[in-house]
Amino acid sequence: MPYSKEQMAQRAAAEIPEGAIVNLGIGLPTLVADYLPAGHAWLHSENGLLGMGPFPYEGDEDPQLINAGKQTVTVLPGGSTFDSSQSFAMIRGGHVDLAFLGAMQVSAHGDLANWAVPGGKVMGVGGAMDLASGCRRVVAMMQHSTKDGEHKLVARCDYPLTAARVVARVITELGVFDPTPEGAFRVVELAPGVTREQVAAVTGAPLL
Amino acid sequence: MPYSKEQMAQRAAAEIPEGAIVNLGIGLPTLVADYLPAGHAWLHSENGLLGMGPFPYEGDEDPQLINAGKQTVTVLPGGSTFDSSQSFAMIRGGHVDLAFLGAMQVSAHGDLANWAVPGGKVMGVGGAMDLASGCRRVVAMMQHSTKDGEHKLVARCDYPLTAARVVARVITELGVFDPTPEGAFRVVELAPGVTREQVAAVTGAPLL
Amino acid sequence: MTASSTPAPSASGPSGPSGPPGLGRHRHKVVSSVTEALADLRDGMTIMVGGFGLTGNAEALIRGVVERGVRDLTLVSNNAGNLGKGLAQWLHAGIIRKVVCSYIGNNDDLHTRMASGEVKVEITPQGTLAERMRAAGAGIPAFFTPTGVGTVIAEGKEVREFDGRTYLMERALSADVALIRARKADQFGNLRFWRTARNFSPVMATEARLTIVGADELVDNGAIDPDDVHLPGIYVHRIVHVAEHENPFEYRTTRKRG
Amino acid sequence: MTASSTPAPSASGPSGPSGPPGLGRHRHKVVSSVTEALADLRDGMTIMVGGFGLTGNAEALIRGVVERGVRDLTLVSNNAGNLGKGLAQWLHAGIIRKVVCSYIGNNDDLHTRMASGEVKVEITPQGTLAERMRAAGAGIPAFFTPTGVGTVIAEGKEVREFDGRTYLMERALSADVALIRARKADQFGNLRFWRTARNFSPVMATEARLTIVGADELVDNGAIDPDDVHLPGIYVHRIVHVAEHENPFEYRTTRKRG
Repeated sequence: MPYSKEQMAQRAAAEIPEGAIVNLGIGLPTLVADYLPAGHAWLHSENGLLGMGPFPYEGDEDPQLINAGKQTVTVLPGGSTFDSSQSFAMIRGGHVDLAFLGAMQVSAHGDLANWAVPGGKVMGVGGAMDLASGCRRVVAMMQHSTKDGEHKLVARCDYPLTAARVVARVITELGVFDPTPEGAFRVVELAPGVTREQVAAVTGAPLL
Repeated sequence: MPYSKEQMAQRAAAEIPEGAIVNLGIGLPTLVADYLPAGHAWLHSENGLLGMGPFPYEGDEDPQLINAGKQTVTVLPGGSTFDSSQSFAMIRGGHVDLAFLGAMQVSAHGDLANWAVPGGKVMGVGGAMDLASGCRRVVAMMQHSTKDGEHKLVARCDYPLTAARVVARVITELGVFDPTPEGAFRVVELAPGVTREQVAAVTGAPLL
Repeated sequence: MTASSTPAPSASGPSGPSGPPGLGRHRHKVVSSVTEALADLRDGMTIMVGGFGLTGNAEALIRGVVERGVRDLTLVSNNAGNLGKGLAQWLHAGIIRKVVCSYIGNNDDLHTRMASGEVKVEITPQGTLAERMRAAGAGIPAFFTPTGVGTVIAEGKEVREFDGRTYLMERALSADVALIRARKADQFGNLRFWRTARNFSPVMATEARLTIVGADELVDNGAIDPDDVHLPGIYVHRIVHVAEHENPFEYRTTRKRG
Repeated sequence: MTASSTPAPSASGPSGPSGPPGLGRHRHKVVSSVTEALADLRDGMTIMVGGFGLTGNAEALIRGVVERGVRDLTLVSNNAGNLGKGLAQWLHAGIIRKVVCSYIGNNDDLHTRMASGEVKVEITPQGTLAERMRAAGAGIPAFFTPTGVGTVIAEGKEVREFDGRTYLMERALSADVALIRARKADQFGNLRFWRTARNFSPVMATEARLTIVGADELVDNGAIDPDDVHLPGIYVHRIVHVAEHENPFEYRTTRKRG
């Protein structure tokens, strides 16, 4: 049975060693925070916050304390605020250990496409390219196929790239897969009851 | 009668418009502060201080509050402290209006040599190159000749350069002189009783 | 001995009501109205505006620019308003010719004007945007970054390898004017910001030729300890006290007390 | 569902007594002695040390390095001690092979060893030194600056024109270890500095693979307001509380009360 979104988030949380600095992208990655024990890791938000806490209690919302998704959040003891150039210096300088990013396509070499659909509305790239190029380890979280059944784990991305050869690991509802220099996805684990054959049928690149 | 050092400092102070940000180099330029009315200008010290005040009263010295000459100083209301990269971003980004720098040689094109004597002990360059290249206006303060009677206002510097074509004005004991693109010193004013001929005799480049 | 004259003003730096152009800009920065603060704005200027989405916006200054009546502006901002608020007012007023930003998202005001060709949009990665500003403020004309290598962002840019990794060369980005909001300002323009309202404001201030601050609170020099200044006043040229703020929420998310 | 394993540690980042190498370095940073703080130092390392002259020196850590017994060090510091104090102790102990600094002045300990060839010295303009560190910390391998154009500093460096002005290309500068002093540290390593003792310490912390802090005062997380942090703990790896300081004066200048 494939992972639910919550199980994907829980599985992603297990990737995070104690004492890591972690940036969670917008969307699915945001759920990862719900599965982190208190004090386990430090959440970085690229709009200028390290030590991000959970959503505020009702009535405590501060419109000037938000995450990169513009949601109201809190700051934990030991947290700090800083400007955008400092925040991206952290990201681009390799000081953020792990980024969990949503993805439209990931290639078997680790190329990431997550910011634009060919011919679609231009949404802008935000901090995605900086996070993908700068963080020490990038984990993509995505559905294994599009709603129309097209492959999203592919031999080569045909969507505009976010960054080349940066994704270390992909978490989908079918399991966990690592891009490799050989251009194949290594099967790290499968969701309960999911078979290699099922995965191979919906993956646009060889499995290892 | 040539200017005394104190008169040179006083003359230099008259170069400073109200509301300017000013960096005073080590040595003679340090004296300029004595001739600035309170609140007239803001003194920047490249070790990380803006709004530098006078020396502390006896007993108030703080070994962690110093100027770039490593002398104990104070900080005025409205002052701020910051790190070296921020401090030099101010200098290099053109935010410091005026630098007064000591000089060994200044050429008639405005080249500055103030950090090393050929064959002499290597003292290091400190912030001199950054100040000379980055500040919006550079004023050199120096004796007109060496103790051995050699020219210091020259057609071309033979001492190692600090920066090329940066000096806007030179203040010596004989007067005030501006380097020009034509490679001559324009006489802005002469110390009382000093003649053009006297200056010409001790200047290694034409006068305008 | 008399001083012949004060030095000639340098070519750079805009003039203004509170001082001569050039070298002596750091006095009498506090003005009494938004109108006065924005007096030096001109058609065709490049204006940077702090804020991340609707957080940290200099709301009164943004409104004031519309009232000022300038147009053909190039706007540099991480976003360009959202939900019809903030910089969306400039889009509604039709005074923007071009936007340089990192993210559009569901800003339909901008999508519509991009589609019609009324407004040109240049997308820059958010970190590259911040770093280009920081470079301009620090006197660096160009630098190398891995962000954008192998993507459309690299098109037309110089690519170069250092120690086996490939980088793009990015150029500094400066503006005529920066409009920013601070929580607290003293008379010299030393600023403090609040939480994530800080974002792009300090770095924009470092590279604009004229930095205008809307300050929630105005205090005397000395009221901010030297070690507690977020942005030194050397980067600030006009200050106006703004007492009222909308402070809109973009996505108000909470948890239940439990 | 069970997690298969935590990810393999990345290649970068030194190991240490307080955590595994790699991605999870930000826990248990506070150690109980200088000896423990310096346990990862090795012969031949490049070590950056904060301070401007004798101000802001991490005195206990500087002494500790001599006691640790490492040698053949490359020292990066604005000065290299003075008046026989501070980093002059490393010169006396003969553990430095090379110094990268901006200023020597009347540091006779260094002059003597330069003259004898015992220590190589590389002079870098002070602002270029700070900017090279900042670049390394921010992932920028190279940048352009006007400082040093037309001087000996330009020798062997690429020169390039942008918009009619000539610039040098300077490379990022990083170190194995940074030793810095802070006035206050919390358990995560958020730091505050005091007055001009800040100088190079924050920027060195951003680019060293291992940043070790000697803190005058150690407080709980939360004791420093998020807006009041000078250097976020992301840049800090070891913290030791140091209660006693010499805090020498280099030039004690005063005025009379009047």
